[in-house]
Amino acid sequence: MDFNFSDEQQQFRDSLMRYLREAYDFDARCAIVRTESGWSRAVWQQLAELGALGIALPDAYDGFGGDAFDTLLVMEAFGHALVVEPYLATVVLGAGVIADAGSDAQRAQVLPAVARGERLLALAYGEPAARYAPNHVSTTAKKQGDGWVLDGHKAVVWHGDAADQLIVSARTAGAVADAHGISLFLVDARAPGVVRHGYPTQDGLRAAEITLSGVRVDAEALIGVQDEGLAPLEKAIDRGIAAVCAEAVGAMQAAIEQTTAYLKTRKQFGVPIGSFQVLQHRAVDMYVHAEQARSMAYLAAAKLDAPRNERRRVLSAAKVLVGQAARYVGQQAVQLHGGIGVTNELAISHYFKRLTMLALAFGDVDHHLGRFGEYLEA
Amino acid sequence: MDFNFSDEQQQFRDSLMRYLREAYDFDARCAIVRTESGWSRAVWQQLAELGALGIALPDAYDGFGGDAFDTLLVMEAFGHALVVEPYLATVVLGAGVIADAGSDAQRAQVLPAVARGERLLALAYGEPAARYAPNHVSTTAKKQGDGWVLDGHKAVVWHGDAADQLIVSARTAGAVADAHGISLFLVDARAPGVVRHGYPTQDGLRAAEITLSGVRVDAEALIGVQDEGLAPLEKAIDRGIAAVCAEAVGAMQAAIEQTTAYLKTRKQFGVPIGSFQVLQHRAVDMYVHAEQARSMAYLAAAKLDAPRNERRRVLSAAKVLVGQAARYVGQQAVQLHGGIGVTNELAISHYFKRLTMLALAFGDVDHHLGRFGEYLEA
Amino acid sequence: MDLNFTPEEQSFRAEVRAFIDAHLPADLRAKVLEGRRMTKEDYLRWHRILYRQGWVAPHWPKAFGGAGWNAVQQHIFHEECADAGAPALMPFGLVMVGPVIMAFGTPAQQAYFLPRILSGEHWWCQGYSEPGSGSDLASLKTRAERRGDVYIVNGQKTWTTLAQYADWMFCLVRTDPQARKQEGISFLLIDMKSPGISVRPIIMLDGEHEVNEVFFDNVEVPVANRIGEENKGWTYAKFLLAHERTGIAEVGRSKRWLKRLKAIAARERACGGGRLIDDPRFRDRIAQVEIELMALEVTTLRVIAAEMEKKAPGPEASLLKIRGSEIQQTLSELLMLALGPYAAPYQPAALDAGYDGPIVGPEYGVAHTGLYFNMRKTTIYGGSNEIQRNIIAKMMLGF
Amino acid sequence: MDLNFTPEEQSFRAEVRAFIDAHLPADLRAKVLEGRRMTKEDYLRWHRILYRQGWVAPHWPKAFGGAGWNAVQQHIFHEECADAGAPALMPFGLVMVGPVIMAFGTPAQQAYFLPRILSGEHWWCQGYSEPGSGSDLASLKTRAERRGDVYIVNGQKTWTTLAQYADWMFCLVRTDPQARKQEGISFLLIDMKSPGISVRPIIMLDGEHEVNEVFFDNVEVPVANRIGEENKGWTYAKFLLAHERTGIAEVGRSKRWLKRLKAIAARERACGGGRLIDDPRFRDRIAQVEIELMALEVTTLRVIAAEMEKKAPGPEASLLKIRGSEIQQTLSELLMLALGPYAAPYQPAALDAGYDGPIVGPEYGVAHTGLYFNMRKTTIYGGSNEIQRNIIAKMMLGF
Repeated sequence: MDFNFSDEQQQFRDSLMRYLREAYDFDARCAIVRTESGWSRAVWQQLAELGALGIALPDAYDGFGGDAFDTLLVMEAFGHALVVEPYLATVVLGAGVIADAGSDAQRAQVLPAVARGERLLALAYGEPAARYAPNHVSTTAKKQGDGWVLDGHKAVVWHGDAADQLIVSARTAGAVADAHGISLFLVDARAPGVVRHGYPTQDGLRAAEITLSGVRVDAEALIGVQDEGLAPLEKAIDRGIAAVCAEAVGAMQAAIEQTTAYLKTRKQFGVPIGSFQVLQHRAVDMYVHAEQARSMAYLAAAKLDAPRNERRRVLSAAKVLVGQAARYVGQQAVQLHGGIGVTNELAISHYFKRLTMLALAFGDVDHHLGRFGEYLEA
Repeated sequence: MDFNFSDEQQQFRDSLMRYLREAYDFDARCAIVRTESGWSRAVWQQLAELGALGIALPDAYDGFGGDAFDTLLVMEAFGHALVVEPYLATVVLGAGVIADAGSDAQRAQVLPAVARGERLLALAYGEPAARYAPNHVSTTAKKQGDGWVLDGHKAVVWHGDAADQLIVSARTAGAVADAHGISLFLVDARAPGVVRHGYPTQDGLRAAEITLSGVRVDAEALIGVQDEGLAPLEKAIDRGIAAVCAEAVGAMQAAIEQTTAYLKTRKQFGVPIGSFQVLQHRAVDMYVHAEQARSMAYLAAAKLDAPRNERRRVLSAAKVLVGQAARYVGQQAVQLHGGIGVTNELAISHYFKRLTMLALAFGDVDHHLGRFGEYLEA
Repeated sequence: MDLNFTPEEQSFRAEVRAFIDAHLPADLRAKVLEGRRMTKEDYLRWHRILYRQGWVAPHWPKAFGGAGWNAVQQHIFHEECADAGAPALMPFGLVMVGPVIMAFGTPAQQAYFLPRILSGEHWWCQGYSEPGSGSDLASLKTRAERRGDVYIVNGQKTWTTLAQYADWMFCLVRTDPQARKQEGISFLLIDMKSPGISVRPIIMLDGEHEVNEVFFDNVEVPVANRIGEENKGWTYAKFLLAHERTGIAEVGRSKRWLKRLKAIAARERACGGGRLIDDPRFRDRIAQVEIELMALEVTTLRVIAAEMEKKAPGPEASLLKIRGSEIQQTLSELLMLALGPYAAPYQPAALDAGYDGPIVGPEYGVAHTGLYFNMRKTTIYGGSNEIQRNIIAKMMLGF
Repeated sequence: MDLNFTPEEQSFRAEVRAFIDAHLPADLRAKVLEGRRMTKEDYLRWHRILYRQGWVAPHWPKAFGGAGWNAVQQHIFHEECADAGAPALMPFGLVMVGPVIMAFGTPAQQAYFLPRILSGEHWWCQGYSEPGSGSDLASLKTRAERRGDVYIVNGQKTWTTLAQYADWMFCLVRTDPQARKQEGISFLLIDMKSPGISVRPIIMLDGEHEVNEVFFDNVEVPVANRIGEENKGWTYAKFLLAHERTGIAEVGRSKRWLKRLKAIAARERACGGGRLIDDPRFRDRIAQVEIELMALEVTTLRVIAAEMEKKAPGPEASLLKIRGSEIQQTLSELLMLALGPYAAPYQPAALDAGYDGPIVGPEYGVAHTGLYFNMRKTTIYGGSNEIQRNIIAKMMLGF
């Protein structure tokens, strides 16, 4: 048992957090969100140079061969600084699927480019009627000659508007919610028939609705085994869950720091409002939530390579607990700030909004409480 | 709309509460609980003389013809004083069924005796495997000649050991959980074949397991319509729910009074602990819960004669909200008393225990949340 | 004890409902029900319709042009308006400063201001909060120095709701800086077109412009626009705060939101297929908030019944504020959660009436997440829920 | 970063498990698992078994006869004991006064007391709380006046757990009434058989005799039984409190209760038929508490890992106390709720081993409601959860 990060990991985290402190304060972040694209290619290049994009990618493809705890470090730092760049979409989800299930050719084509910051990916798995179920796939891929033709509507694809390539789940067999018969395809985001409607999300990030109309891809576009795409897709989603748990832990820590600082500064009735016991204990409950969430983020990272059932059980447990913590910490951070907390002017409301969206990402608390319950007697 | 009790009602309440203050303080109550029977026949006679036993029974049978709000007044006063006598079992449930569904002969035989304090009843409807479902009836009543023969096990029958007569639900047709085929019988508690194992309950009241082995009753023992006993039984249970809601409101008020008094008296760190804001706000939340519970107790009383679905919807809503309030107020009353709160020495732990049992009576919060949910789209 | 409305009250309800059915414009109704952005004119259209009917001020005495209704009638009226999706009536003139002018204003002030509040000619805003004051209202610093027939006002107000629309502000200012906190405060009526006033928008966390900062730079206010006596403003301010909390529980609006939530949950699909409303967890969440709302409605009626008997609204209003705000927050959260992944898109343009661009996700959902964010204010403003608990601790429990 | 136990730690666990399997008496195990009443002899039997194995003091250095295990090993040992249903080891000697005697006792005190703690010959109790002190421990009033070689002790202690069994008490007394609160306190070891000591039972809300009042009427205590210096007792008391909180989260026992809860919920029938564990509401409640317990287990391991690196256990222990006690309360409440109407019967006689009278309801349920009642103490004793929050506010958040 070892709860320490290695010296290398600590150095990496320190340099990443130093960079974010210097280049990515709240004003800088707001300016980036206000741009047309909603994120910064300059920041992205800096992250590539810091090694953040390749840290958890395989050595063989210009990565650093890190593990889930390296991803955790990055996401926690990003949560702390409210980073809006497409790391989750490109590196964790997109490159994760390719590294995990892609052919050697796909890996060679995609991963080094991702590590260098020259390739953006998005995982297009959601659909309008799917809610949080990745097996609900009505997008179709029909065999045509050597290749495939894709048709369908992919919903709320994170950073889908910025992506160079999309990983699309499509049905190659079976009925709409069947586990079997789902395949994954690597699709050029600018291919004929791909229409992307990008939009901002409530927390200042980006997403897109993507329609595919007779989109042709060749045989090499298939990722992994035909009809067996659900397994790598579920694994990617669990990696995504671990990542957003870590991000939420970073965001909660920042929110708690800012809230306690505010409580010590802000005066009413002639005293700092932090002298009121009720507000102190509220801050303590935020802290308790955040510490428990940190424990679950660690456990989630540790169990990403466990057998499927154990992995899903723990990842859902993490999402439930972190989701509840994110909700409590976000809501109370706003409440303890009072009026200024419900404006866009301080960072705190932006932490609240991000924490709200993180609690919903990949399924809300109820969804994962149910998924966890499937393994209750295991 | 009128939220006032009539002058008559207020006088009745005043005299009842005066009696309880004088004759039924905590020490007196403890002494009664320690007796062999666990309740006091002398108190029962006093309650008869005060009119409390007959207040809500029909005029024609020596009652005072009161309504659900008269029962509410009695139960609230009993809750406030932690009364252990068999009022719910005898008057609300037992006499309620007879008044509601009994024949004229049954009414004439039972109700005046109840009003005079000379007859005790118990409603034997629960069964070991029934949990909170009154339709789960495996006790059988088989026709024999003009009469019936009853066999079965009735579980946790409140004050079943003290009762002179039992109202027993038994299956006369259908399968074990069918709604149809349940009949109610008025059974002499000392009839051959009736075996009662009485015991104290966790809150200082009494209950009994009752087995019926070849118990013969005549045709006149049937209450209401054969096979259609579930409707009056459900109505009796809903009356019981309204009654325990009112009792819980009284108990919560007493618990809050005693807790706030304690907070103002008890000193630590040189100041009354009631000066700590966290404890003040806890007391406020107890108060808020209790006020909302009072509103639901009123609504429950008001809807007892509404059509079945509306009645069940409101009664379940009341049970949910009052149950949650009883849990919170009970737990926090103990917590705010600190060490002395977890002993048997002060009254407060007895309020906690009674509130705990009231929250479970006739079905816990989950049970009634589910029952309420059946009418969600009505 | 009788929880039913009397036949008279029921026929009053029928009359109100019939009027609203006949006169509430369909486009306004749709905007309100869907939670779209309201313009100043939207509010004023409905205000004027009620004004013409004589119903715009349900709680004002007839002598001042109000409807003169009792507390139960007012409750029925507000409940029917909320249920039908009528735009809210702005409280600043009708509920806040109007009663102060009636109680403490000069005949000239009453004759000038009250009819214009009723007609909607004057849109009012509230100048109470300041950057440093928050829940500690009496610590306000905006100065008014007497110079002959005018006061010279300097300072800053904040959280001024819809000041961008306002013609007049009622404003607490410090006229005696030497006096103790609550003393030395005066209550002024200030023309928002006065030179020296500037208004800066504050953008709320949902991206909307709802509140403002208002700056006073040597603004001249005629002494004739002072309410009552100099340095006695705190008395009038407290009078207003006691009235402000009527209807704070927002039971009517919450019932409408609950209805909407159920309708949407019956349309949304749960993950395993089937309707979201049949998902046991979501169903329980709806059931729980519905039960809490039922209790709050009865509690509200109990407080109204007490008012009817001339018991002044007391600290019970704090209870209504606490539970009312929490229930609104829960409902708005469930409306967001019902959308699943489609809670994420931010589509401010789609909130405008007449928007005909693309909409991401179900059209009924465009306002929900913003509503959830926005509703966080309800436990903060009008005296935070922590302050309300302090009030109950002191007034009801004797701490 | 590696959350797995090392191969060495895993084989240590296997060794512990094998020993417990082989040596824990079946009747003791059954009593613990079913929550029946434990006698003094029950506790001592298990104590002596571990003593013979050399494991009764996992955290004591080998030099004093302990096992000398590190924090991870101790955790594994306690987890295995809890999981197997071994009786708790009484903390008063082993965890509380033992380390104080090791750190501050004289060689003579060490030589006399430590072996008798290990062997179980001395049962200890804690004389800290007094009727007036509660969370404000330092306000204690029990007096000890020096008279030659002895102190004369007068006063009263309360909440003295299992004092009815105790041979010795470690006790805080005031030796200098003039000094400031925390000063003037001394730490005495008192023979419970001394003349002038009387013990009065306090019956807990579950009807059980667990704590006591202890009265001192001119009790003579040799000065040789004082720990350390006169008037420095507060230092030793604080040292003890810092150690007392090890294992406070009770993760092992809670895991055992969770397992039991699931087994019972799989046997109980839900209202609509089917198993209670398949009722979505009850299932969610189990799932929720299991998730919280998973998190608490990792948090505990994080604190233990920090301890391993000689970082002293800090205010994180308050976090473990808060969440640990809340989880215990939730589990005991679910155990009660699982019984349905059979939560009501009160059957104290059935808690004794060997009881063969009638039992109402399922036999596995006789202890549950009492357990729920009893567990209310966990958020009160050892520094109430409100005090723990004060500690975190001050130490972790800098208020």
